[in-house]
Amino acid sequence: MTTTEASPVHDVDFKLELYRSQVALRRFESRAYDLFLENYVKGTSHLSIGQEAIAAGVAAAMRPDDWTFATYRGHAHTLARGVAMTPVFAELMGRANGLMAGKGGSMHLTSVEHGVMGSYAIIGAHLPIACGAAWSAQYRGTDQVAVAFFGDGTVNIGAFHEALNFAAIWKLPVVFICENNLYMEYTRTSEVTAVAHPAADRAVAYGLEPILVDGNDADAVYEIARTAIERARAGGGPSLIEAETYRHGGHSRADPGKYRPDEEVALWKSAERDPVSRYRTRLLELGVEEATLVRIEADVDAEVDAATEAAKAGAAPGEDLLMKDVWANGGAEWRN
Amino acid sequence: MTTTEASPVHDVDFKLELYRSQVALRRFESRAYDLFLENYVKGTSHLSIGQEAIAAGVAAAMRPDDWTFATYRGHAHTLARGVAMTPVFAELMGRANGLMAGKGGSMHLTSVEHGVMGSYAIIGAHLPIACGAAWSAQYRGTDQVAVAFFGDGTVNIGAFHEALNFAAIWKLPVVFICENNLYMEYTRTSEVTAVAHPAADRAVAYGLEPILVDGNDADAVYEIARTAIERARAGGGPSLIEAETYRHGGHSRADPGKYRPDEEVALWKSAERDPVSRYRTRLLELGVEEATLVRIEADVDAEVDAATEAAKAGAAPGEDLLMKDVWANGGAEWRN
Amino acid sequence: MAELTYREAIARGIAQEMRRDESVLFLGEDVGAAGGVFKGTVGLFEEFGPVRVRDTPISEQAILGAAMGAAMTGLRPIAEIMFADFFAVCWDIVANEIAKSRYMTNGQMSFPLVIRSGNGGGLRFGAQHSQSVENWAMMIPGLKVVVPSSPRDVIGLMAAAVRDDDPVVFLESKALYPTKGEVPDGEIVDALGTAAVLRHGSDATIATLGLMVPRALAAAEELAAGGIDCTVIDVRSLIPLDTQTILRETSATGRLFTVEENPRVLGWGAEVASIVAEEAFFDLDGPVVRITTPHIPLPAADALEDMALPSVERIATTIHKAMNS
Amino acid sequence: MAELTYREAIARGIAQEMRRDESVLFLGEDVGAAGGVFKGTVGLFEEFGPVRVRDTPISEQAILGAAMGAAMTGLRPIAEIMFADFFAVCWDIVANEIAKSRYMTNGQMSFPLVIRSGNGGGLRFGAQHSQSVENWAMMIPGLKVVVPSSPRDVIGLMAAAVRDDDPVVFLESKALYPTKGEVPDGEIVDALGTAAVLRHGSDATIATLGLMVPRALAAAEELAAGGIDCTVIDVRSLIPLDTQTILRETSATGRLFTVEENPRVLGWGAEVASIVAEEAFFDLDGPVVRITTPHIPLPAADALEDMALPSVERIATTIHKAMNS
Ligand SMILES: Cc1ncc(C[n+]2csc(CCOP(=O)(O)OP(=O)(O)O)c2C)c(N)n1
Ligand SMILES: Cc1ncc(C[n+]2csc(CCOP(=O)(O)OP(=O)(O)O)c2C)c(N)n1
Ligand SMILES: [Mg+2]
Ligand SMILES: [Mg+2]
Repeated sequence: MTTTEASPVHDVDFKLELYRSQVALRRFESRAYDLFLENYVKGTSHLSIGQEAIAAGVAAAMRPDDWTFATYRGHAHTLARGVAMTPVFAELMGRANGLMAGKGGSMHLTSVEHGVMGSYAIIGAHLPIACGAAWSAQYRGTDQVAVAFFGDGTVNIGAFHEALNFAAIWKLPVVFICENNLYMEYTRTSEVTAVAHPAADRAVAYGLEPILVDGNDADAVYEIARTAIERARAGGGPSLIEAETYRHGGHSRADPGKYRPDEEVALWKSAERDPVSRYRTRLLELGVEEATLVRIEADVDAEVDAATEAAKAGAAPGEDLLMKDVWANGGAEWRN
Repeated sequence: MTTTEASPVHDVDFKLELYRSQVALRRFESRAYDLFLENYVKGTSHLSIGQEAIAAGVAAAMRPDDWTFATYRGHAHTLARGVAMTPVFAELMGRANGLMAGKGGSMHLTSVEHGVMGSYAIIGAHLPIACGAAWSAQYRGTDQVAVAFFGDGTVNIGAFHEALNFAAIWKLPVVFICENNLYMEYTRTSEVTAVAHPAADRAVAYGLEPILVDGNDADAVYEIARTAIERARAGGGPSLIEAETYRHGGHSRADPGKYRPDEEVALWKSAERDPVSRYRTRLLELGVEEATLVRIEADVDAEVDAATEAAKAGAAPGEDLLMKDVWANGGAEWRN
Repeated sequence: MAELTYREAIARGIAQEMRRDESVLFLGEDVGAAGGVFKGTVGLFEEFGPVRVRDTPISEQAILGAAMGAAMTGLRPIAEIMFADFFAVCWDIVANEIAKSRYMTNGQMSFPLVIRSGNGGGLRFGAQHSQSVENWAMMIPGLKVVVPSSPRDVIGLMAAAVRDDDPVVFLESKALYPTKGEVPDGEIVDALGTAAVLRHGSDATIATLGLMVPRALAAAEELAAGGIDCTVIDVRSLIPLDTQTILRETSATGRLFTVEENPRVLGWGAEVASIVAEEAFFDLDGPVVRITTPHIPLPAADALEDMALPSVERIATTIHKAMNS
Repeated sequence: MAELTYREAIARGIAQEMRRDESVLFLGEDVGAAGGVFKGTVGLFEEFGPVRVRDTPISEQAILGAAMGAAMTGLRPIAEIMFADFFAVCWDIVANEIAKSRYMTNGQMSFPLVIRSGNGGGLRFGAQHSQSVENWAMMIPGLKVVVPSSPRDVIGLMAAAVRDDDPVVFLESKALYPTKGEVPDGEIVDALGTAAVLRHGSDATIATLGLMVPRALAAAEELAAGGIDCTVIDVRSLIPLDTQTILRETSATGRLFTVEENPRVLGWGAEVASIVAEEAFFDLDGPVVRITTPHIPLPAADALEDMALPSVERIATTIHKAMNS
């Protein structure tokens, strides 16, 4: 990573915001886990605990009108763009006050207002879709950039390949960010992938530069993302970034993650590797008072608590929603 | 290309066979074109004129029990494995004496008896299927190798990517041969592909060695194929070969190929580039008598003529065939 | 009034919309300078240039992903999938993404896009290039589906599809490309979800679509000569489906026959038959009979393909028999 | 006799066949040491080892391509597509390649393979992980399609599917995984194409499938209490379809109701209704009525999903109303 002098990343206030963002993502996800254990969360959910630096760092590098394309593991990417916690909790709980009134569920978080252009639950599908948004920005000359997040296991599906070539030949303003957390669901990605770095080692196949970044360092992520996004905005075409990270927990709600060696989990959870602890230590080393950090953490906790209660207070979605919005006219009629 | 001393390619009789094979493919395709103009060939057809060295050279390197997976442009690959001309002509004409009794048509030539495990008309689909055959050989320990041919435009479809990674991680005995004839249907592949060598430049993305070969030199093709096939047979895993070539005519029956610069077409049709002329010259330079070559050519012509007549003599397929062989019990019943 | 081919009508229909609205873009394989593999889009590249008419790689998922992403951000793309059989390589984008995302996002997004494709048999292309996939698309909640049978309808339904704020699968019967028809001058705009009654009869009703429309009409003439007078409905739009017209015309004659190019099982006529069997039960004088391609992959040989697709003769004979039993 | 869950029955069914025949292999994502994402295949890796039970990358086209290539060269693979919704990313291999290649090659090749997949709703997974796609598969000529509703049928139909020389799409109702049932000891082998009459009644016939079977049975009990005595048919196999049983039982009661989990338009019941409307026309005392999920993408929230899928109450009420009108 080459940090330019002018980068806002050197600014302590900026860093405090980045810390706040990571803490918020962490505590949101921890609460989501509790709520699942208490049976408030129906269906499935895929947490990003351990991967917060990526969602936070990239979001910090985006313009409000840029677009995020996320996956089923998309709570963090959605929140990092400024979406409030209450509707996201409520969506996980299937309430009418949910982000999509309960119709999408945890795997499909979307807030067009915040540039969160959907979370997609079929592996790889959103990569070509992100190309389409980027094409639209290019055609309309709006300077907007599309950012698509995906996992290491996703590089082996056909849609990844089609999207990367497509973005490259049309020089689309899209940034592809592979969060390499080493695992698919219950299988180590290296066991089923022909190259060591699933994304970086494939960049050349699309005429792109290989980019690897420490995905547990929010500053590093921010810098890499800023460079790639600005290049895209300036007409320099797509980038493919591989951010190395780890999920502390299992793949989804029911998974204890037992297929991973204990030492590996312990290593990645350690204060030296965990993105939130690391960032906290960095701030202290930079001379930030601990009290400042504690205040941020307390603020976030209060926000999480309030959002939890507000979400719980939501009603179950009513019958009126069921047949609504299949079509642009608001209805679901397929015949007269 | 490194030609080993021991290679049969140094043998004149071997070379004469390779010449015969290329002449046969050329003259078969020319006749197919005439038959289309005379309205004998229904539907579509995709000729390989100009690309004969690849089908012939690879087939010469295969064991009779190895498997070919071809595309809609598969007449040459089918014939090169030893399938007789008559049933292929007849299939193009939709006759009952066709290779599949008219049920498949020119795009689906198949002769299991000759190891021709199908021709596939959906771009890229046969690449994962070839992996499956290779997996079967690996599991059963039969030493068989699957060879899949495809075009330069095909490298941009998802199935290509999935198949290459899959073959690499399972070290499957499969050889992928990209016939780079520079064009998709009516579009130059370089206009829509992020790398200069569509296949060779992507080999690294699957941990494979980039292999480029002059696809208009049957000896070179043979040698490369022999090496790759023997490696696969010995358990060394897959190879991806890019053979550079050109189709003299249009993409399919109706296409005059006008999107290509005249000089380019002329260059590739020239005696120096055309694989059949080049090979003929090489044989003469090696001291083969012209009369020998003329005899081969005459033999082939006679074969083509006889096959044309035999195919034309075939009847239209009858109603009995229509409802036959949807299922393994020979029938088409889907209800009682 | 001018006489146009079905093929020519496609370019005219698209051009009509591209002239009107800058947000309409067109993309697909070989659609640019080449004017399309079926020559259905000749002239568009020349008129609208390489930015609005764009050649793609052979990457159907990317083509439709691009269309979807463009539509959700305010454009109105028209994407070509060369042969309708190729929907199978991008079905996820069609059926799981485009069709569902409006509903899943509680209406936050719209997908005003058109996917046009050459559909069906008759050209001896074999089982992977001849399928009638109108039933594939019809079955997915969130997709609209139209199948024009005449040059005029190509233009009118294309305009309706482009202007509609929902995704429309626009299936062109390949075998109709060379057929001709009268087309009025000036702008033509149709409404989705409207069937057309092409012939009025008193004895039986035929509901049909696409390539089968001219065949059903010819069969109706034959039947009329033999004393059976048929109403012929061109369904035109499978979703939305104009069930009112079908129910009304079926009740009027007391009999319904569907003539479908798709293979039998779960062809679109099955849905129509199930609606009629429920809602017009007491008006039916005899069974609803479906005339379809048998439930087989389509064979390539001309002789076999001709046996497989419903022919004028098979339509007439089947109806004749059913009406006399 | 032992009591097994539907989930446990899957591993037992596969193991029964893998023990018997070395040519049976099993592949899919996370199916090895992990025992499958739904824990449906626990123990297979331990018993049969990593050569016969094989983890794959997230490459559904490669998974099914591998199965197809293996089948055409003499093996009998079982491939897992984790959620049936993912058929959309490999539909070409299913619908264009596996289904058609035997016919296109004039019978030169056979494809003795099974594709098993978790199908349907009830788990609040939302629109991309909850679809009932039995109609997608049923519609394609060349595919057989089965949907077991009980642990016993899981084993028997799995054996039939593995031993069949044609490709079989084997759809497991995800919401049934934890349900229990009695299973006889020893080998169980069923026949494809046979429906099961689970309840005999005199007033109306219900044809249903998969997750809807227990609901239809419960509704039948409710209806019986109210004086409407229903026959309940578990269709089990969509292709081949046991129309004889459906026609016979429909004619016996004079009424047919289908209970389908798939969204309405072109759900499997449409085909059944169209067959019955033609062939049992004169035996019907009233309209054929289809009870289905509405034609919408499936919502995620528990409250909404419960409204969408046919419930015991909706089944009973609909039938009650129809029988009294
Ligand atoms: C096409 C498709 N295949 C399989 C799945 C099931 N699935 C969901 S997440 C997942 C693992 C993805 O791994 P990775 O890309 O590394 O992302 P991560 O979950 O680690 O963030 C799989 C296989 C899916 N959703 N879509
Ligand atoms: C999935 C799919 N998309 C598009 C097509 C139409 N198509 C047939 S051949 C072809 C061009 C293929 O080009 P290339 O791979 O270079 O092979 P070539 O024809 O030059 O041998 C296209 C686009 C197809 N058959 N399948
Ligand atoms: Mg991962
Ligand atoms: Mg080519």
